[in-house]
Parts: sequence; structure tokens; C-alpha cells
Amino acid sequence: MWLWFYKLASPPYAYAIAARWRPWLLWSALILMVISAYGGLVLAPPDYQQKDAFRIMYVHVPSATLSLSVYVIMAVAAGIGLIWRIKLAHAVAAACAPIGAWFTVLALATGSIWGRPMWGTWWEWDPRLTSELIQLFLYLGYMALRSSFDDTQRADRAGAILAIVGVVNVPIVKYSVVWWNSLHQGPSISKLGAPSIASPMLWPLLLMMLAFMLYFAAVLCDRVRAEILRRERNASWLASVAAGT
Amino acid sequence: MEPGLLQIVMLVVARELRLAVRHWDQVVQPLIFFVVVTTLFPLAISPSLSELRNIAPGVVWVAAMLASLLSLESLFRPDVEDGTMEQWALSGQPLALLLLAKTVTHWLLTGLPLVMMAPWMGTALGLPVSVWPVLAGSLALGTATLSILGAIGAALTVAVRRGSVLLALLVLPLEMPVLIFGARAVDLATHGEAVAGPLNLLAAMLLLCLALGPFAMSAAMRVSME
Amino acid sequence: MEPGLLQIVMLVVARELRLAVRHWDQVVQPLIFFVVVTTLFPLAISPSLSELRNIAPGVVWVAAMLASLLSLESLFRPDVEDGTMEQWALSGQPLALLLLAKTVTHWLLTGLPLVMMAPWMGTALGLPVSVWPVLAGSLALGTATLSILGAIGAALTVAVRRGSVLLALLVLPLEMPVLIFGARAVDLATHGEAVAGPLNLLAAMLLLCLALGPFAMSAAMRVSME
Amino acid sequence: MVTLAEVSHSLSTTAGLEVRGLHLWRGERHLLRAVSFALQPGELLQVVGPNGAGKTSLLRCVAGLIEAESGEIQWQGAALRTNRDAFHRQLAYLGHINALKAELTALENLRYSVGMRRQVSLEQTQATLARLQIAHCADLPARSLSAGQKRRVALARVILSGASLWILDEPITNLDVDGIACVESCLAEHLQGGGSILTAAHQPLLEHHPQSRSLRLH
Amino acid sequence: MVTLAEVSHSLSTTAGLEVRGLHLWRGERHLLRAVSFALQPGELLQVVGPNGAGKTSLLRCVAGLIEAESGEIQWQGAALRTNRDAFHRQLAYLGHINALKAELTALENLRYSVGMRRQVSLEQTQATLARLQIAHCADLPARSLSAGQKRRVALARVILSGASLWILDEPITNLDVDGIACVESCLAEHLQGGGSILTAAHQPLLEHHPQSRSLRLH
Ligand code: HEM
Ligand SMILES: Nc1ncnc2c1ncn2[C@@H]1O[C@H](COP(=O)(O)OP(=O)(O)OP(=O)(O)O)[C@@H](O)[C@H]1O
Ligand SMILES: Nc1ncnc2c1ncn2[C@@H]1O[C@H](COP(=O)(O)OP(=O)(O)OP(=O)(O)O)[C@@H](O)[C@H]1O
Ligand SMILES: [Mg+2]
Ligand SMILES: [Mg+2]
Repeated sequence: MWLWFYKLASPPYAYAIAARWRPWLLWSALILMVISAYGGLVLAPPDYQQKDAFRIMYVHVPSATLSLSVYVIMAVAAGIGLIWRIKLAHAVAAACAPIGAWFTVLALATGSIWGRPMWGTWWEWDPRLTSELIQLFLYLGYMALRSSFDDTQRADRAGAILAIVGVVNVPIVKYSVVWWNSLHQGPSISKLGAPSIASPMLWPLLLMMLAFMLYFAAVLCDRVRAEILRRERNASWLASVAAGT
Repeated sequence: MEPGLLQIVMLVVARELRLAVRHWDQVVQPLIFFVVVTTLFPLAISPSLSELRNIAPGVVWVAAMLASLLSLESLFRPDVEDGTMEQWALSGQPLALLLLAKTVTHWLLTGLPLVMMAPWMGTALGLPVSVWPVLAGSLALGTATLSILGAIGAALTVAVRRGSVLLALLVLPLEMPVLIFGARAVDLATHGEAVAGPLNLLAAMLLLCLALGPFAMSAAMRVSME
Repeated sequence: MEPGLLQIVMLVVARELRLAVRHWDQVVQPLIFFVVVTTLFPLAISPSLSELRNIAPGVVWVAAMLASLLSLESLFRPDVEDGTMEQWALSGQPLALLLLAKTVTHWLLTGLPLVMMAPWMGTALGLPVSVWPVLAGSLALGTATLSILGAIGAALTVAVRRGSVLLALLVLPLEMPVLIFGARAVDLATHGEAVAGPLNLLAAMLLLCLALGPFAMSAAMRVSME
Repeated sequence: MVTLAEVSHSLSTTAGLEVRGLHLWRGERHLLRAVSFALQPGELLQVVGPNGAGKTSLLRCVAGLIEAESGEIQWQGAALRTNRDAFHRQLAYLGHINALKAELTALENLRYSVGMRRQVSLEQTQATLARLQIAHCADLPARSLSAGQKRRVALARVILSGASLWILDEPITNLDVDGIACVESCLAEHLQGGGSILTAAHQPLLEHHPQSRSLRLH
Repeated sequence: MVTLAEVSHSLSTTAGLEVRGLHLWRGERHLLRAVSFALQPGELLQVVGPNGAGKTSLLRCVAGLIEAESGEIQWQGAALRTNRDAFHRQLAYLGHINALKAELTALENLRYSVGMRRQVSLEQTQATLARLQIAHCADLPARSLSAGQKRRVALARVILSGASLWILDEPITNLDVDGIACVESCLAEHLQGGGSILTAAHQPLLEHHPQSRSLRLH
């Protein structure tokens, strides 16, 4: 078990693995996306209240969910890197940040587009929305901190500390709708067992969620590869990889 | 012959006090900044007390937060630049403890006066006298939490030139919950409602920061010094 | 062979740009700080847009002012600490011109983006789209004035360790007129009234600062360096 | 004149430092390549080499301020990683910068920095300052000291610390001829008391001392 | 190898500096008491004295960075006070700190600091760096240079400045033996080209040069 772990954590191996998985992840993500888009945009009946406006949900909910879970992945990776001194984990954390920030931007943008017909404003200082905005600031802060060190190792460790401290915001975003009375939709699909959403609307959403995750994994593979390349640019194994291809 | 932990802490505190006496002006600066910022708002917004009263809790809290942030920027920087921090890291004493002692002394010197000043500023902005205890209490808990969060940020950014804006960027998002609950408590008190909820939350956040903050600080500091 | 004044100015500008490229993150930081501070207010005060709209001009202006102040704190400090400023003072070139060139570049890099960002933040706080030109225009004049005033303060306080709070203290009172007229202009525009008065005043203050500021800066800098 | 034996307290007798196969990269440069040495109590090891050879980096590595890519550092038989605090309690480090607070006087600077390690009386401190010929600077703020005087105060901190291992990076920078002689006598006394010293300098220190060796970096 | 004559441009021929009856107090101390000297083109004057004697203070005074209580400083026959800018345009000052921007590379540092005084080509700059044996550091950020390498970059600035009067405060701090020899040859060349040099150092510089004198402070 530990052996496998260390093997995975070695840059050459991870580099190869990421290269091998990437196309599979990417293609399955695209296929799922097409299916669920068809399901969501064509098959699902218009909502009795929201008409067709609800269909933006198929972008909004997955990107909002990922904006949070990517942060958790980033913090966990950073923690592993900090404690066990595994460079690959730091590379993963560094690769997560821009993707997570992008999902957050997407969630904010789709949310406010949705909010316009639903609540009559683009933006409202509601706890959920505000804490999601803070989430974006945390991503930006992480990236700004990293880029202000010119030494990758120090950037890794300083960033890791920030990522771990910042993880407290995730539960705040997640449960803000429960803790405060909020304009925003309460949890509707995550209620275990009894989702309060009609199944023709639900299955494309779940599929889309899966597609987004696969897409995230594919982009992560790409970015991790780029990170490894940048970090190991004068390692000998890379020269042999370059010579081989 | 080797000094105990308590003695070490006393030494750090004594050193901070000595430096503060030598530069008393720097100790009163956050306080004056706080006063100036709270007076900016009536100028920028509207001078009528009834309008001001509504925004007063928020203004006092934002001003306190910014004052704390500004003063924390240079909490560790001088020590790092002149090499003192390197000596601390090599002293064989727990760095987390040394940094915590420094932060707490800093709060006593700058945060506490601010807490005592706040009721007066609140009154000037139209808050009733009855909210004094809540205003001071929430600020006491809040600014202490802000100090620890700010110290973590300061330790992270101390190696970065022109770090003050980066510090604000890193720390402000983390501090928002403190701000929200602090202002909420004062607001509730203004309307005569129960304030135990937000105050308890503030206290819980302070305890959490006290327990985990020092380790984050010392880890960050070791990275910054490399 | 000796370089002309224009060449000297270009050299200073080129140097600043090079430093900015190397640390682009430090250039966007005031902008992000501005955004973060404006978002603090709705949290601390009240989330309803109708209430926010009344205080929005003041909030945007105060946030812009604080962002400018924070970024100015470290305008000269790095150069003084590493001895570059000493070399400038001994270069035989007019120090006032060098400092002005540095300040103007700094404004172009940090103030201008802030001016362009402000309308969006104003809208988020409920200001109508019709005030965009006035908001941006008043901030452009105002932040430029603030930069020069701030630079004078920065030059004065650069010799003092932990100078940021002292700087705020020195500069904020000087900056109050700018704040008052700037916020007034936006407020008038919100209610659809004529704004020429305060805008002209802002322009006049900027010209005054441009004319006299550089000499104050260089005099202050020579004192700080002794 | 005080003797150092009075000032520095009982030194542990097995103060061995051993460095094996240290590698360090800085940016693109492979700075230290398999550097190994051992330092016994009573010995002085002087790291020499041209500017940029990596002397400072080596010293900081050994002190634990930067982490080496690979290689092992042992102190009294145990890996440094596992007993860092104990090691630091026996270590006094002096870098290129002096670690003085400009606002505090020389005496105060010493009180707060030495106090972290052990208690020394005011007399001991003053005696050490006198020995380093800066007794008259005791109550001046460090800001107004000259470059050489600052360096001497920093050296006083090392002497007073009572550490058994001294790591000194160009200790005689900015010192005048008298000052150098005085520092050399302090170093010799520390060696005699069983302490060990790792230094970097461009000028040989204690050249003819029997226990003084040098390590050349390229 | 470039010769300095190529690098430093035509020097004015009446570069005389004259200091008369300089008095300076620092706090309670009467540091400089009636210091007087004259420095002709082609001459080197080395200020010597123990740590804290006031060498740095004297140099900063002459450079115009601090003001003396009384006494007169004349440059080319005119009081310094009245033609400060003209004087500064002919002066290159190197203090205890190097005035390098940590974020910029060595080359960039030189471009922006020398550019304030005159235009030098990239080749000239690189040649000077090569002459000071730090050609390989040209594109490293100053932050990652070693202490001695930083000092050399600062010296390159002085050489490239084309000034006729050099005021150098312990120029050879942190330099290795090669570095010192190299700096001495640069100084000798500057003197030969008619420049004048005022330095402070604890180690004699250009000891056997015919035009080298020294001034002792107590
Ligand atoms: C800028 C505005 C908005 C932001 C920042 C935002 C943000 C979020 C976030 C952070 C989540 C949580 C995802 C998770 O729990 O994993 C979420 C979920 C959701 N949002 Fe939004 N949202 C916005 C506007 C809207 C609007 C206008 C609607 C519809 C009226 C909406 C409907 C939903 C729904 C249905 C969910 C899924 C809830 C669940 O089942 O857990 N959102 N949004
Ligand atoms: N990021 C980096 N990229 C390339 N080289 C670097 C980097 N950081 C440091 N170096 C190199 O490492 C060396 C640092 O060496 P160090 O400071 O240990 O030298 P030193 O032997 O102490 O020299 P000195 O005698 O001048 O003090 C320098 O040659 C420097 O150029
Ligand atoms: N405010 C003050 N009060 C008392 N003495 C002062 C004050 N400021 C400076 N001094 C003294 O002035 C002297 C400064 O001298 P300076 O720095 O010129 O010395 P130096 O000859 O350059 O020495 P070094 O060789 O160490 O560089 C010191 O002796 C210092 O103690
Ligand atoms: Mg060195
Ligand atoms: Mg000196």
C-alpha cells in the first residue's frame, strides 16, 4: 500500500499516469455532458413556476458544487504536501486553484443570471452569495500569495498554510442557507433519500454533475502535468521522456 | 540556569513594552486611525444622526477591522528584516509560543485601547448608551480574533515586499465572519434584542484561533524565513 | 552623453514598469482590496439595496481612499531601505521630478484600474448606471490628487519604521476635502443634479497638488534620508 | 579582563557535529555537491572559497535555516531533524546581518536576545562589552552605532549565549585590526573551553591554532 | 579586458575637493573635530581609524548626505552648498549598503542606476561585470546573489557611473582575495585617468601607490 503510494507520488510516474488518463476522462466528460444537456434542455419539462429559466441550473449547480469541493481537494492536497513533504501533492494543490476559481466565477455568473428573473436583481447581499464571493477571494488570495514567492518550494508551503486555514469558509458557504434565512434555494437534491425535485429534471442534473467532475479531473491532469514539467525541468527523467517522444 | 517558558514569555512581553515606550506614537496610531475613519463616514455619507444610527454598528466595526489590519501589517516585519526572528527561530524555544506572546502583547497595546474608545465613537454616531457593553464586548472578542488571524497573514506575507495589500487580501476574507457577527450583535443590541448568539459565536471563534493560530503562525514564519 | 530630463523620466517609468511586470500581483492588489472593502459594508450594515444606495457614494469613495492609502505606504519604502533613493538624491538630477515620475507611474498602474472598476462596484451597491461617468470622473481626479498627497506623506514617514499608521494619520486629514467633494459629486449625480461645482473643485485641487506636490515630496525625502 | 570560561557556562562534552553528503540546489545551480565534514569539540572549521561558492548557504543549512535536498546532519549522534530544538539550544548563529533592533540600546538588545537562552547578569554583559572594546556604546541605541560597533555587539551576543557550537558567517566584517585580534582571542578561548566553531571568512582566522582546519568550497 | 579609461568618460581636469575645519556632533559626541584635507585629481585619500572613529560620518558629510555643524567643503573652487547638483553629477557614492533592488537582476539594477547619469551600452555593462568576475551573475535577481557578489555589482555601478570623484565606504567588505586585487586595479586605473577617490577601509588599499595618502581619525 505504502509502496504504491510512494510510486504514485513520484513525478515521472504521475506524469505518465496523468497522460494516460486524460483522454479517457475528457471524452467521457464530453459524452456525458452531451447526454445530460439533451436530457436537461430538451427532455425535461418546463417548470410550472420558473418556465424555462430553471434550465440554467444544469450549469449553475454543478459549478457551484465543484467550486466548493475543489477547494477541499486543494486543501487536502496541500495538507498532505505539508505534512509528508510530497512535492506532487503541492503540484496538485497549485493546479487546483485556477480551476476552482474558474468554477466559482461560473457559479457566480450563472447564479446572477438566474437571479435576474427569479429575484429581480443581479446581485443581492445574501449570505450564500456573499460567502461564495468570499470563496472566490480565497482562491485569488491563494494564487496571489503563491505568485509573490519566486521560489516554488516556499510558495508551496506558504500556500498550503493559507489553503488549510481558508477551508473554514467551505462549511459556511455550504450551510449558509440553513443557518441564515436566505433568498437562495435550500438543499433540494442533497437531502438523502427524498430529493424534492422531479426525476425528469433530476437525472440530467446528476449526470451533468458527474460530467463536470470528470471534466475537472481531465483539466487537473493537464495542469498537474504542466506543473510537473515546470518543477522538474532539469531532472534527468524528463530528458529521457523528451527523447522518447 | 535555562529559562522556563514563562520567563521566555515575560521576556518577549518586556521587550515589546520597551519598544512601545520608545515609540509610543506608533502605539496610539491605530487608535487615531480608528477615530479618523469613523469620522470620515459622516463626511462622506450624510450628517443626519438618524441616518447615521442605522449604519453606525457597521461603520464602527469596519473601522476597527481596518485599524487592526493596518497595525498588524508591521507586526513581524521589522523583526524579520533585522534578523531578530532568525534568532528566535534558532533559540530552541517554541516559536509558536514566542509569536503568540508577541501578538497578545500587541493586542493589549493597540486592540484594548480601541475597544475602550469604541463606545465614544459609537455615541458620536448616534448609538444609544445602552449598547456600550455589547459594543465593547463584541469588539474585545472580535479584535482579539482579528489579531490572531492577522498575525497568521502577517507571518505569511512578511517575506514579500510591499506585502500590506496582499495581507489585506488574504486576511479580510477570513475575517468576514467576525465582522458579520460583531456588527450583528451591536445591531441586535440597538434594537433591544438578545445578543447571546453572536457573542457566543465570537467567543468560540476566538478560542479556535487561540488554539490553532500559533501553530499556523510559526509554520508560516519558518517558510517566510527560508 | 548626459541624459536629458525626458530620458531620466522615461528611465524611471521603465524601471517601475519592469518591477510591476515582475510582481504583477502587487499591481492588482489595491484593486482587489478595493473590491473586498466595498463588499465589507453590505455585510456589516445591511444587505438591502434600497438602504445601501444611500450610502453607496460614500462607501465607494472611502474604499478607494483606503486602497490608495495602503498602496502608497510602500511607494518609497523599498527604495529607501535598499539605498536606491540615496543614489537618486546623489544623482545630480532633480529629485522632485524623479519622485513625481514614480508617483504618476504608480497611479497609472494602480489608480486607473481602480477608477475603471468603481462603476461596477457602485452598481453592486445599487447606484444607477447613469452616475457611471460622474463616479469614474470624480474618482480619476480624486485618486490622482490622493496619490500626490499620499506620496508626500510617504516621503515624510518613510524613515519611521511601522510608518503605515502614521502615514494614514498625516494624510487622511489632508485628503478629507477630496473625499467630501468626490462623494458629494456622486451623490448629486444620483439625484440627477448638476455636478460641475464639485468636479471643478476636484480638478483645481489636482492642479494645485501637481504644481506644488513634487517639491514637498523631495524636501520631505531629503529630510527622511538624513 | 574576564575570561570566556567564566562567561560561557559548562559546555557539554560530546558536542560532535557531523555532516554527510549534503546537496543543495539554488535555482538552477547545484551549489553544494556532497559536502561532508565532522567537527569535534574544541575544533574550528573554517569554510573558505571565493564569493558565491556557497559558504553562507552551507552555514544556514547546518543551522537549520534552509533545508537541504539530500544529505544528513547529525548532532551528538542523532539526526538533526529529530532533535532540532535541543540542537538549537546549543547553537549560536551569526549571519551577514547583525540581528540588532535599531531602537534598542546595545545592552537592551543583548538582554532580550541572550535572555532567550540563559540568564546573564548585567555585570557579565558589561564585562563582555568591555572585552570587545565597546563598553562606551552600551547605552547607545543600535541605530547610532558604527558598522564595526554593531558587529561587535552581535559578537557579544554569541559569546554570552553560552552555546557550545558557534556558527559565524564572516564574523570580522567591518572590524578594525584591534577588533580582529580581540575576536580571535575570544574564539581561541571558546575552543579551549571545549566549544566548536564553524565559520566562513575570506581572511584566515586563528591561522596557527592547532585545532583549526579549513574546508574549501568551489 | 576593458580598461577603465574606455568606460569612464572624459573627466574634468580640475576635480579638486577641499574640506576645511569640518565639525560634526552626533548626539553628545563631538565626532569630527576640525577635519581638513584636500584631494587633487589623480589622488586617493584613505580615511583610517578604529571602529566608530567617524569615517562613515565624514564620507556622508562630504557627499552631502548629512550636514556638518560648521566647516566648509569646496568642489572645484566653489562652495558645495551653492552647486550641489553639479557636484553630485560628478560624484559616485558607495555606502555600507549596496543600493541594489532585490527583485531586479544585476544588469537591470545597473541599467536603471547608471542610466540616471549617462548612457552606457549593454556591452560596456557586461564588460565591467566580466572585469569584476561576475559575468555569470548578470541575469540573476540581486536577491539570490551572495554577499560578495552584491558588493561587486555595487562597485560596477561606481565604475560605470563615469563620475570623477568616487567616495567608497569600505568597498572591499565581503570580497574574496581575488576580488580585492581586482578592485585595487580598478581604483588604480581611475586614478590614472585623473579621477580622485576618497575611501574608508580597515585594510590598506593601493598601499604602495605613489598617489595614495591616508588621513587618520581618532
Ligand atoms: C450569484 C448568485 C448565486 C450564487 C453565488 C449561488 C451559489 C450557489 C452555491 C454555492 C450552491 C451550493 C452548491 C453546493 O451545495 O454544493 C448553490 C446551489 C444551488 N443554487 Fe445557487 N447561487 C446563486 C443564485 C441562484 C439562483 C438565482 C437560483 C435559483 C433560484 C439558485 C439555485 C440553486 C440550486 C437549486 C442549488 C442546488 C441546491 C442543492 O440542491 O443543494 N442559485 N448555489
Ligand atoms: N535562485 C538562484 N538561482 C541561481 N543561483 C542562485 C540562486 N540563489 C543563490 N544562487 C547562487 O548561490 C550562491 C550563493 O552563495 P552563498 O551566499 O552561499 O555564497 P558565499 O560563499 O557565502 O559568498 P560570499 O563570500 O560572497 O558571502 C551564489 O553564487 C548565487 O549566485
Ligand atoms: N546619536 C548619537 N549619540 C552618540 N554617539 C553617536 C550618535 N550617533 C553616532 N554616534 C557615534 O558616532 C560614531 C559613528 O561613527 P561612524 O559610523 O562614522 O564610524 P566609522 O568610523 O565609520 O566606523 P566603522 O569602522 O565601524 O564603520 C560612533 O562611534 C557612534 O557611537
Ligand atoms: Mg556569504
Ligand atoms: Mg563605517
